[in-house]
Amino acid sequence: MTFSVNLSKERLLRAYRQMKLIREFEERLHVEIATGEIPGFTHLYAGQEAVAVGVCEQLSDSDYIVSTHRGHGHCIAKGCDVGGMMKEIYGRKDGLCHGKGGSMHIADMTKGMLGANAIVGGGPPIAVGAAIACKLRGNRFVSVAFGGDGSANQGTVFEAMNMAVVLRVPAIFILENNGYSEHTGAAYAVGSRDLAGRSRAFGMPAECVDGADFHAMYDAMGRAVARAKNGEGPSTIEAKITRYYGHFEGDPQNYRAKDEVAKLRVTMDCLKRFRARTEADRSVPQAELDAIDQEAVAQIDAAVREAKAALPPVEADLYSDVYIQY
Amino acid sequence: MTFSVNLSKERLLRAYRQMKLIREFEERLHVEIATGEIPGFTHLYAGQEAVAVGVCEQLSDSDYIVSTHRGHGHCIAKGCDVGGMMKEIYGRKDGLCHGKGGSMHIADMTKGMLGANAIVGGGPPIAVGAAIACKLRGNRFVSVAFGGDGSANQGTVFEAMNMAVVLRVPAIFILENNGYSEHTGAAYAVGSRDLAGRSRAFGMPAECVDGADFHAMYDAMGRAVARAKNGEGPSTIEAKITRYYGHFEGDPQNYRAKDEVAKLRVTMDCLKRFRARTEADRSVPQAELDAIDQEAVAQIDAAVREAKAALPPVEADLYSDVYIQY
Amino acid sequence: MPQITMRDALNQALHQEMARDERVIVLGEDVSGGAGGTSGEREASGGIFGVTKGLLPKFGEDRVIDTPISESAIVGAAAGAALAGLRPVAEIMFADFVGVCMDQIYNQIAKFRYMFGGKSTCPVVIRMAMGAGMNMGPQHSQAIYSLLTAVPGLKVVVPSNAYDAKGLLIQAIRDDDPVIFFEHKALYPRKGEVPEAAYTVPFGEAALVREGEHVTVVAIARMVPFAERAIDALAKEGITCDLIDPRTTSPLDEDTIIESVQGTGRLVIVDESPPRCGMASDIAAIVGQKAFRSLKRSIIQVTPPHTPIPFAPALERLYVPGPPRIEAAIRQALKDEDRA
Amino acid sequence: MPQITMRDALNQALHQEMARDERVIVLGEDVSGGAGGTSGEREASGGIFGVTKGLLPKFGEDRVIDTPISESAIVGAAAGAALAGLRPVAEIMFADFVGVCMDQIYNQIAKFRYMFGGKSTCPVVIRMAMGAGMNMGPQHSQAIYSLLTAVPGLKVVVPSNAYDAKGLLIQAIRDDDPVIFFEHKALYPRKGEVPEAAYTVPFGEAALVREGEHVTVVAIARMVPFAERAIDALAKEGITCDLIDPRTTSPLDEDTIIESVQGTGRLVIVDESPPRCGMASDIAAIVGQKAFRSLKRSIIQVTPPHTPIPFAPALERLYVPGPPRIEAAIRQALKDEDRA
Ligand SMILES: Cc1ncc(C[n+]2csc(CCOP(=O)(O)OP(=O)(O)O)c2C)c(N)n1
Ligand SMILES: Cc1ncc(C[n+]2csc(CCOP(=O)(O)OP(=O)(O)O)c2C)c(N)n1
Ligand SMILES: [Mg+2]
Ligand SMILES: [Mg+2]
Repeated sequence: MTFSVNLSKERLLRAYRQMKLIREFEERLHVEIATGEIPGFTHLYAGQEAVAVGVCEQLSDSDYIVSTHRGHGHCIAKGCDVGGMMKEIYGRKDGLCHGKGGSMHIADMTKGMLGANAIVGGGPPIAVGAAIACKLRGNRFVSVAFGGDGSANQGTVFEAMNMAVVLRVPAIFILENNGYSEHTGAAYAVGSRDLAGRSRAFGMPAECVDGADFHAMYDAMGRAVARAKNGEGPSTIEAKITRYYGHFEGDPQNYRAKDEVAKLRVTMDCLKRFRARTEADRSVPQAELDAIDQEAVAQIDAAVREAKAALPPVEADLYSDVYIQY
Repeated sequence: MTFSVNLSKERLLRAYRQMKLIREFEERLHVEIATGEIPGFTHLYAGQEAVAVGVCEQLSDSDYIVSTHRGHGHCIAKGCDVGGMMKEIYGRKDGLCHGKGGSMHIADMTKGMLGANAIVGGGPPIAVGAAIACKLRGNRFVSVAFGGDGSANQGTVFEAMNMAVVLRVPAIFILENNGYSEHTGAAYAVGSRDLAGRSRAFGMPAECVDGADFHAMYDAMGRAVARAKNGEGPSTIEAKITRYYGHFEGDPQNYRAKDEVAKLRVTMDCLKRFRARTEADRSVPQAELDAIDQEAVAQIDAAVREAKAALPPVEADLYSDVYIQY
Repeated sequence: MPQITMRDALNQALHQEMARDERVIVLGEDVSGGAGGTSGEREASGGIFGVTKGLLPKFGEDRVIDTPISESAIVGAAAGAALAGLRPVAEIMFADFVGVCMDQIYNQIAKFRYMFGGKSTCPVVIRMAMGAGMNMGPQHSQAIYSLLTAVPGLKVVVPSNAYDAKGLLIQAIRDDDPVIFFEHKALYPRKGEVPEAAYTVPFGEAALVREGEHVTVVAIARMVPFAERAIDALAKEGITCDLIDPRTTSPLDEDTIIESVQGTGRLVIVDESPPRCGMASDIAAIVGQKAFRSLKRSIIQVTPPHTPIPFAPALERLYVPGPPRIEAAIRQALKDEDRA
Repeated sequence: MPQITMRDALNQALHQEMARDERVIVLGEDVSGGAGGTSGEREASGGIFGVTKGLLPKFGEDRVIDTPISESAIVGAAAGAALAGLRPVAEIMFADFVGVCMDQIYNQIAKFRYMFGGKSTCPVVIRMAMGAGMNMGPQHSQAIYSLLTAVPGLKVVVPSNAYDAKGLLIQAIRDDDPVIFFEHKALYPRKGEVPEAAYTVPFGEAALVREGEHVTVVAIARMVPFAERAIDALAKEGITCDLIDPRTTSPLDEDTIIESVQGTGRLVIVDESPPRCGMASDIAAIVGQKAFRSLKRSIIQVTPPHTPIPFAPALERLYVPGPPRIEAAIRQALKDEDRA
């Protein structure tokens, strides 16, 4: 496994690009959703980018992830095409799922992205299944389940954890603790207030990491992957993090202190932290990051333009792909 | 709360009587089932008596328990009529549930016995609900969920535990660790091998107790009840115990070492241990225990005789009690 | 009489019943919201759909209970609280989530009374928002009332308007049997005349929403206003219909439907649940059995296709039966088949 | 040809498919048993019903996986393993337990392909033992195939005999769509002629078990041998029936049923699932729609009552439709109603 001290400039730039792309994707959606043009309801990942990217930079297309309702960041980090994603979110025929899934169901099997999931706690058992496949094939690849602090109160998650321990499969549970499940604080809903501790009680090592620190996430994930590939079984990483927007777009966030997000955007921003760190250790010239910022804006702008112009699915699409053969 | 050192002779005799009654109920069922006269399939509690009785001797009819597929012991300990139970198991109209529930669904609301439950993990959420009622009424009574080592891998159990912690309700989780879930060992299926530790990770105190020691069970339960009535919320007691018979009657127990049970019947028998202890500390004259033994045999014998003679339900019973009003 | 939304009618029902009977408690995710938040605002939400608004300030945390995301524990806790003498109203935010708590609903709550030999009551209400039409995708749009109508021991309520919603919810709370209460998301903002005072609408009594001569139309929940539109359009051509809203699918008011079919001989059933083993099949089978000789032609079932619910608005519009399909079905119902 | 039990036929199918395709894995509670036990006997069980016997010694722990009691994780793991390219056969010991894993079945497995735009396959088989008749009580006896037939995206298999069971299970394992495979507990010991070599029975093709003139009888799973008995008894009086066993309820072979009804004009459906929104309703509604003019009288549905399943043998016998009820229904089918 690689650790962040060994990352080349190119790898660091790629990580930054991924984080920035997610950020721009989400910030732009925040604007576009307000226009009413985007159907359904959408959960933005802005603020949590270093978690998805720290995790997925340790993975290849042959590793698996299973995501959540707040899945855009995981998808992008795992390599899904942002154009196809944007079209999906707009409900277009050329979307990654032909417009049939939408924001909460983006998947791309060719990237090992086994699907976002609108059922809280739905994903971890599925990730364990993919890990069973990995184990059968010799533990060369791993399977990752993303979930939130809220999801960690759903029984399915602990079933998955216990099963992963019992079967010693290369599964890694990422618990993104952003402090809230919808409008309810983790300080209330998580009885023990200690997510990592729960995982440990189920028999696996668990680290609690600053989720806004790409380097820390990347390194923790490196340890978990090494363990998994070594046949030592599952691990958990609890990432302490924050989300910048409401639970879904339109949520007035009455449950959060007035200036909470504004402050966190200063102190807990993963992009700023990445810049500060890479400037200090001179691992990346900052001007190259500026260039990436501009590229990301342009890329997302194109994605939105194309999504708006793209065609919706047609009636035949309603009936197709229920079965392969019926 | 009372603790075992303070138990009067009468209370100790009652506890022994309850344990012996359960033992005799189960040993007799073991014999009767072999005749083929008892319908369905039955899970015997023999060996685990001190757990049910240690727990329920701390409870009144206004406290609640929710039981499992292996529920006879819990029912008797909570005061259900053994005659009505036996008739229920034989599928008779005068059974506690009119023959409609059978061995796995015995309930008696008047005793606070909210039902045995044939769904593993089905009970603990229900017990939390009864605990909510207790809390609303001022924490004067408590609600107990029984479950096995196997049940502790079912997600619903952890949902219930977390919710009990979050809502600080007077719920007590009894995890009867008899080492097996059906034909699979807890050493395999419980990833962490530490049930009490899991409960702790969900934010409640948990003790691990020798389940064959009535006094120890009774005292642990006393502490849990005191806590609950004091508004301090839920606790767990893991009881290490063994079952004398197969998972269900007819199970050849190929998964257990040949003489395992025979040895445990010597070393881990709660009745023998109770006798040894009460003889040593002179708290109970042993002759009175002998008398209880004989009474129990007679009582169960009568129950079986009456159950065999009792009438089955009639066609009208098939349709009644689906709804109160429809 | 005041015109209020179905959302507010439901909210009124909860307020009035909680005030009337202190055994009534409400529990679910974000039913008040704000617990554990940094703003200190204790009612930050009042339910994702606003149905439980104002309950927390009025009735306090012991009776308006925010829960973790643990649907099995929510429904199980409601079940246990009911066995212990309370009258819980549990909320499962989206009906689609019954998958994670189905055992507590169909093996526990539904069966307690029967398997305990009639010796328990379990007066639970489980409210859930259902239905397509808001582009919420395949896991947040299902109309699953047929799945639960299939379960002996449950009562199932499917209101189509604000008046019924209030009266049915009050009835549900006062009812001693377990009740599954479906609220169609698209109907929350639908306004209707609703008396301020508490009242009940009985279970098992259909509403005759339109009276007519030519065709009997049975429609459920959101399909009722859609059928009204179709029927009112046809009325201009002199085609008139009985429109029957069963209001509860379990118990089902078979008599009203059969009586109407005996008059019209023609039946269209409009149902948002999936077509296989669904409500439309169920009603068609009952009528086919009990009013066979009255039928002048085959019963027409208007349902979604046998597919999951697509996200894209372009597809979801086609998925949900709308007024044009209903109108076409009624026209078709007026034609007889050739004899075989 | 050798006469073997349905249990052994299923066991053969698993052995042969696991040998043929190394992507096939089996997982569930006690599918081998003995893990973590003190005897060291690694296959202590082979499944509570013995269907998975001998697999562990032959195919090893990586492919024959004993799991904790965690049905959501079992089905979810099967789902994930299938997305990742395996062909898992998961076992849910009793069909009644779908309540604790319904989400993984109906929201996940059933919807993956559709909601991912056709870009995934999920070739999962979920086996479960179902049905009443063994005095196992309300939570261990349900025939819930109708609940899952209602779910778009699933295929549902309900074999009635050893031959079909083997061929359908092999088909299920080779099928690229998710399949729910119901095994009636009372049929496990039923013997039939079963070829040793592997073969498939296609989905959506009913079996014509008896041919006759007067009445069409459709029966499912254990109801098939019961219907055979009733029909054979009536044959002595010269009353003859078509007996159709759909073998799969999703897809359903409508054509065979409709063709038969076009000949007889009379239909009896015998179904062990509950009466509301059940299989009998479903088939009655389809036939009522597609063969209306052929029907000489109303369709007769023979189902259990709308109650949970009682434990007492005296009651369970009345609950389950048996040969006498079927015979009576066929006799009734021969009489026409009066015109209204
Ligand atoms: C089974 C289920 N219950 C409830 C919901 C509604 N819901 C969607 S997201 C969410 C909160 C999830 O919180 P968390 O896991 O912390 O993720 P976050 O939203 O913070 O990313 C809830 C309750 C759901 N989608 N599925
Ligand atoms: C949801 C569910 N899954 C599986 C079963 C089958 N089953 C009944 S008892 C049992 C083992 C339970 O083990 P444990 O909780 O340790 O209780 P014990 O039998 O040892 O008392 C299993 C798997 C069930 N009844 N319900
Ligand atoms: Mg969160
Ligand atoms: Mg056990």
